[in-house]
Amino acid sequence: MELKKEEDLSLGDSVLVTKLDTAVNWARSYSMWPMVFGTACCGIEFMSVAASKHDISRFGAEVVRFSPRQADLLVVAGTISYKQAPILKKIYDQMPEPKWVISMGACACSGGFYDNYTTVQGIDQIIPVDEYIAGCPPRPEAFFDSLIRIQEKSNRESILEKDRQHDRDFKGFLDA
Amino acid sequence: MHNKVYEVSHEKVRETILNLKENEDFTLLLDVTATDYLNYPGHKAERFAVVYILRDSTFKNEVIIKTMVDDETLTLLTISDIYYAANWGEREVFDQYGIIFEGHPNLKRVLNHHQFVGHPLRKDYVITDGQICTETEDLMDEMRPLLKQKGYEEDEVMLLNVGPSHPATHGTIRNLLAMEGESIVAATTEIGYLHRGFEKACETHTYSQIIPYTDRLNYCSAILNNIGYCKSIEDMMDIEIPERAKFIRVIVGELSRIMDHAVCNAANCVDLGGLTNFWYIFNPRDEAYEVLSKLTGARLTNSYTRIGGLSYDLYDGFAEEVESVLRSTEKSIDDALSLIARNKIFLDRTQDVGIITEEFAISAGITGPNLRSTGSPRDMRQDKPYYHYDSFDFDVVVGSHGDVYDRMMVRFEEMIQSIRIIRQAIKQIPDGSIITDNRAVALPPKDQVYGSIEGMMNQFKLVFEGVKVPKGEYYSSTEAANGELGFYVVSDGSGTPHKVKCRPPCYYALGAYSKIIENTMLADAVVTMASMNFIAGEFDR
Amino acid sequence: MIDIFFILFAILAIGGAITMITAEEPMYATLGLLISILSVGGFFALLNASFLFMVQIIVYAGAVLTLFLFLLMFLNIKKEDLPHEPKKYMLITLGAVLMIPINMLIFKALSTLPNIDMVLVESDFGTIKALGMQLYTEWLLPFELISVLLLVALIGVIVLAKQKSKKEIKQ
Amino acid sequence: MEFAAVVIIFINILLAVNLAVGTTPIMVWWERRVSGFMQGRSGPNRAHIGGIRLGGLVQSVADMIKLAFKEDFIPAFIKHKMFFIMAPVIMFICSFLTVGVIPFADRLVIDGVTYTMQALPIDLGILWFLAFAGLSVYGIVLGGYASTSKFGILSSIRAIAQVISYEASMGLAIISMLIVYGSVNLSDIAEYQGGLLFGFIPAWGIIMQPLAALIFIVAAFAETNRAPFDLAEGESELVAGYHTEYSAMRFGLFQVSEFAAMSAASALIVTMFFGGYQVPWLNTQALQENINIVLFAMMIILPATIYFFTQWIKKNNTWVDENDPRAKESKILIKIFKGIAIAVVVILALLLLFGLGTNGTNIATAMIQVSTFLLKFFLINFFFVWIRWTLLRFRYDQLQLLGWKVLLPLALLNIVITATYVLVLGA
Amino acid sequence: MSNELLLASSVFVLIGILLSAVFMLTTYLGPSRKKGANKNTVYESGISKPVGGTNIKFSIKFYIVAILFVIFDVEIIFMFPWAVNVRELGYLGLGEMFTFMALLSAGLIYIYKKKALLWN
Amino acid sequence: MGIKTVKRHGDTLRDKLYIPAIVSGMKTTMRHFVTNIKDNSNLITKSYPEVQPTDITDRYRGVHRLTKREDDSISCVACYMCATACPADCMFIEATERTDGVDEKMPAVFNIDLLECVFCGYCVEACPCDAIRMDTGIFSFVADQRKDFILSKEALLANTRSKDFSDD
Amino acid sequence: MTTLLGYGTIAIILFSIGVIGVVARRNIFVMYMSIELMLNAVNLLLVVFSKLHQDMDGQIIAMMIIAIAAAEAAIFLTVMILLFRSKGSLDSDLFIKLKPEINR
Ligand code: SF4
Ligand code: SF4
Ligand code: SF4
Repeated sequence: MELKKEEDLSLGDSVLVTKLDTAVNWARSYSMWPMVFGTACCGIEFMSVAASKHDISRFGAEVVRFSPRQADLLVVAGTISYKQAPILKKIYDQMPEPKWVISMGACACSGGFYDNYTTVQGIDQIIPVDEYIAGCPPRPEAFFDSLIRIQEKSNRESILEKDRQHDRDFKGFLDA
Repeated sequence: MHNKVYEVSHEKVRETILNLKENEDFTLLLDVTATDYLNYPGHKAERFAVVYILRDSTFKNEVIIKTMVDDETLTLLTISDIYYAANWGEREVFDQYGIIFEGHPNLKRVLNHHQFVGHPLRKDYVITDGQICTETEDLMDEMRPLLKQKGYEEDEVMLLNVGPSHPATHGTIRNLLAMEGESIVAATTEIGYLHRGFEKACETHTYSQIIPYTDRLNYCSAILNNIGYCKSIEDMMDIEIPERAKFIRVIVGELSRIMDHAVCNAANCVDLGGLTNFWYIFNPRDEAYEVLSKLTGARLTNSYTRIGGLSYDLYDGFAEEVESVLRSTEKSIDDALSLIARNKIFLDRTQDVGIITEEFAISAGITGPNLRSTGSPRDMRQDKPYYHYDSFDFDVVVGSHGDVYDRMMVRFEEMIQSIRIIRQAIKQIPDGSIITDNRAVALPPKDQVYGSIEGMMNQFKLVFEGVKVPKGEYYSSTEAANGELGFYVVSDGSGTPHKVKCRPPCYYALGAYSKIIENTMLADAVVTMASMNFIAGEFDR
Repeated sequence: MIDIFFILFAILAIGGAITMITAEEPMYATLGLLISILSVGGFFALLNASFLFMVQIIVYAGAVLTLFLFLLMFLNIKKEDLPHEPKKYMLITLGAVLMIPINMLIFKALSTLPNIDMVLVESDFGTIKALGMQLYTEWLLPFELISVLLLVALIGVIVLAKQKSKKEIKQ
Repeated sequence: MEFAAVVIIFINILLAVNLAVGTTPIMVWWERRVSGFMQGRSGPNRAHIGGIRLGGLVQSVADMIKLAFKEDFIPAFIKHKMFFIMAPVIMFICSFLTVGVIPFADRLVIDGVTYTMQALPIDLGILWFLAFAGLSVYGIVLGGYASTSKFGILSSIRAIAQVISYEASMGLAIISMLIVYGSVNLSDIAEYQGGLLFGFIPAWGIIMQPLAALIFIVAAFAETNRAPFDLAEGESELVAGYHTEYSAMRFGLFQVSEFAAMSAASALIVTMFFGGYQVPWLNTQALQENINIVLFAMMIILPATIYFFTQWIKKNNTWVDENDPRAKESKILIKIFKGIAIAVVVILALLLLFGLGTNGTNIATAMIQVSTFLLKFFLINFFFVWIRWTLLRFRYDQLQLLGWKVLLPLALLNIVITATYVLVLGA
Repeated sequence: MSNELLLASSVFVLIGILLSAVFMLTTYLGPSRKKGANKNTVYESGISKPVGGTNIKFSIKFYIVAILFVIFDVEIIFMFPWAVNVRELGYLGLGEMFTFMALLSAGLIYIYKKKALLWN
Repeated sequence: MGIKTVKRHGDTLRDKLYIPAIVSGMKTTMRHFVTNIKDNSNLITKSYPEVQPTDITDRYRGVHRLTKREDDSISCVACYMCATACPADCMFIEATERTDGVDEKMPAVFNIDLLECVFCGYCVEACPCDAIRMDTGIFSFVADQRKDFILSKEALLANTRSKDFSDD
Repeated sequence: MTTLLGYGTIAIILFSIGVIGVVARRNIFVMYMSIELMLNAVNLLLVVFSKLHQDMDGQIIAMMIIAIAAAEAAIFLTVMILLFRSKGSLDSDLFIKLKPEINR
């Protein structure tokens, strides 16, 4: 994945920016406040992620925000129907940058075995997705794996880069 | 063992039902659904039939009324003024089949979105034909008459959308509330955000392939759905499952019930602002998942049962591990109750809040803990016992006021009763096989498949064609965590069902929700919702 | 030091007051008044009337103006409910022009007062203790009258408000 | 002004600023870790800088930096942009100002000049608190109003009604304390509590006026919007309440001011009811007279505490993976703590050897008192957290009824009893 | 008002303002403001076009509570000077204040009687 | 068997006083706090990436694998049974003639789309020659592109039975 | 600057602004707030004189004024609510013609 683009970093190779990048990325990676868009069974499994045994707070990500304006990470856990799609899109749009999206479970990623008239065949038709998790529902451990991957990814970003690349190129069926 | 289906002509159906309610005590409308007989082998008459399933007040008997709908008009008289439950029931039939109920107060789509064209459960609707929805509905068409009826102008109230993406509605329920200050003067509920086409999917999968789909109905207690579905197919085919399987089903079923109630009460505590309870109540749940995972191979969506039995036998040490789960459940209930049970803040928040009267509950088709909290001791496990439930010593738990407090406490107490049942069942569990050896139903054991050509052929036949269920229609129900979970199955004799209709207990509870929260406060509406345990996978299917 | 504060408060007080009378939206007017009142409170502090300073903040800023704000949200006044005031600025200017000579007059009169140049700074005066002693010995009757007044106000409000709610029920 | 005066003013302001803002990350951490332990989970423990986690304290730093570098978004539909921007600032400044009047130690005498150990050495400390706690409601109101969000407006209204319902009871509770103390000056109040009741019980406010203490604490919870009175942002109903539309540091500022208000409230509770900076049974005079004994006692107690603490770290601050930098943290921490212990012992020993002099004694006393104050302060904070994670949220009308129908009459009654008692006894 | 106090308070207030300014200035550190029609809409549970304005018809009870507060606040303020002088003012002051409080409680009782505080 | 009515608290004076109940609640939270802080090993939390889950047995339905025969050739005979049994329709098999003489057919392509798979285990149950199994013990599969989730025949063959499982 | 003259000037200016507000504005709300402003100006003068004469009475009167202002605000705002709800406007001209309707 090409996250750093040359032209954006014209002034970016100075030591200061690199240092600042390290600090900011470190902070971002350990302070992923999730907004849980949990609709179905995967949402229930996300509850286990928050429960004592797995405890998402270890990663500093237990600050579940219900207002998209304060969230960094959108966790889509559960089936997204066509009826739900505009809402998901709206919530995603309302989140401020930088934002990440985890698509949790077969339904969110691809529609799962609901290959029918009502289920969106993968939320990547609506919003850009950073991480997919397979499973139905994925185990909490799998969620942590992807959270760790998102943390690593956020470490590869630069504060100079204003728009993230896949955002720029993305066009879903609800983008007019 | 087939239950009788009474066919009534479409002119008479309203009268018949009214008569049944008034004179025969059939006070509970379980479900309204329709069947599309297009391509049904040997069917010549009208294309659509509407089916009403009724239950009497003792919960011992049910009756199925079927009526063929005139092809030209596709119209029937509504019964929504007889049963409150018929309101949403008929809306669903209209949405899915396009049958019009004359006199219905608000016949509009309920599961599919408002930009949807066509009726998906008709046999000629292509299953993969998705339709994009670009924006949400404003719901004012429902709100305006309500406001008018209450004597409010539109600009006199604040219209607040609670849900779908709202912490209290868990992403799938939308309530449009008309509020005056903090109190709600009128409310409408919109669902369908998690409609995943369960019933349509059933028509393209074999009977046993449906089991994973049932996991995802009430995903808090997947096994109870597995049991409910498999039991109805087994009943339909008239097969007995081995005793051992019955006991195991009871054990894991009750374990699932405990977890379902735990989720409900934990969520309720969160909505009340008592976050610590969430963790206390959830602690044993993870232990229980571990047991289920070892037993069934998955944590949440177990797909544990098979038609005719179960997929795996108990593993070594199961009894001890379950016992430890039960013990920590008891401990966690104690902890949670010590935080709330006598706390005046909790009592003020929950007592006499969101009251459901018994009469209304019955009329609205509310069953399960929500009905029992009103004081009506109706439990399928005792009224129509299956799997030897009558031989276990347990109490039916009832409340007295039908408020949030009673619902929560009934759930806590039912968890304790379930623990009792599990302890007894574990002691009594007999040896034997876990799945019937009827080769027309169950896959042969693996060694037979690998070893004998006969077993191989059997395997081929069952996998490719599926279990053959005799032609006919059948309704069977079990007591799931939320109330009566029924499956109405129409078979055309092949390996795939012609139609499967799930009677989800919380669909009807949700239909009544907007009535219950009228004239309460916003905060009460939230806890009322949490206490009634609406599971999206179940009501949206 | 004190002078700086004096000027600061003066600017704030007058600025706030002008905002108040010119603002279109009542919300802004209220906040203008709030600033004005807080600055007057500041003057009290500069004058060593520390208790009065607190009274000003607690009662005026904290209670009365909160009530105003509350009322504004309560009534939810929309643009079209506001009176149409096309000649507002003209009237205000006119008023200002009229007031200046009068002010000058008063100002003249004021400057003839004795002690007019006395700098009001030091001294420990206006503490809560001293004020209390005087209030509860010499101002007994007015004090009790205040409580009666407050009681009457309370009852009056409730009677008025209740009357309205009865009407609402009838509607 | 003399040098000493400037230094002391500077120190006081520094202490107050720290109490208002500096404690925020600590309190956030405190809240998250303590709640974690109460719920049988560990809480944040992975964020680290080169392996150092400080039990998760580093997590708060990450949150702050993250918020600072997040996109700060003001939605276009907001009409009153000024209000929107001002709201968190107002709230912050009001909460910030309240902390200023807390006395951190007894009046300090240096070279014969007395200095008050308050950042804002005003007489009317309590009234100051009341005033600014009341004003901070403007922040919430403007925030909610400007957001044009329905949740925001509902939350503002709740906040106003809540704050005003409890300010009355709070004021009355304070009055009954004033009757006892006979002064509104917080320094006087704290000084008063250095005395002993019946010769052996510290004359703390909570012992003399338990009812007033209870009412005040409840009202303080309500004024600071803490659970069980966190209706204004009651998540299950109002999503995020008045800050629903706020993002990045604007939202952060709301959080900071909430914690600053909580700081102020707990500091005030300490000062009013828990003896302020007073070491129980050792008032300022006693401390100064016996400073050598006290220092000697500290020389023993501090290393002992640190020893037990390091033992605890060794046992509990472990990391499964040996190669992780976090696994080495315990060793580093233990070394640091041992270093501190040795340094403290050495310094104290030197002080004891060479004597302190009058100024030195006074400063040492002040330092002991500041530490006592901070200790009590954090204990009260713990109490705040403890309550929050034990109780449920009130409903809107129940909360008001509690304020008007229970607390207010109780407070009135308490005043009557106290005043009569004081007079009868005094006469 | 002494110079010292003025100095201390101005420094303290300035620090407060400075701190909030610093906090506010972090705005410019974050990523660019991406414009978007959707992003600029109000959050209301994700609904596309929420109906109805933010006009809230409050119950008159809210208002009564506010009034009640104003009046009580004034009364409390009047009690402060008494409270610090209880001993000096003696029984006369006590009697005075009790009359005052009696009137105050009369108002309170009136409110309870009128059920002005009860919801529903 | 009987009917049990739940108790209704709140009428006694003790309940009405708020404080006693609050105190008893605080006792509970404090008890948890103290036990946990005294010894962190009392915490329920398992530090995941370092501590692995304990409930993964050979029943656990993890990522699939294709088994091999003794001679290391693929066991699958491309009979399509698994694909038929799969409710999610996430298997894609293309058969080809088998030239090594062990059997008649073998899959040329055998893809499983793990993103669509619902881990129901029906494919394993359906397979008549034990060629597909889900006992790899791989319980977590994450990636950032959808195509990474399509496991080819080679990848499936490369998966092995988890070493943690006992041989049966 | 902090002399009687200085404070007096400020008080007079504030008072004048209050007068202008009452006269020039038609928004009844602003009018009322102008009255409050005038009261404040008076209070300021009272306190100044009290200080000048080293006599507490001025401050006590100011305190009484504040109390009365609060009581007045309560009544006034209640009446305002009633009027606004029945009339739907804040225009002072409207209220003049209102007399018979209030008693309705
Ligand atoms: S992926 Fe599976 S568990 Fe998750 S929402 Fe879909 S069906 Fe439910
Ligand atoms: S586990 Fe189930 S869904 Fe997955 S490939 Fe096998 S049969 Fe298909
Ligand atoms: S894996 Fe088994 S069922 Fe599937 S094609 Fe191969 S042999 Fe047939």
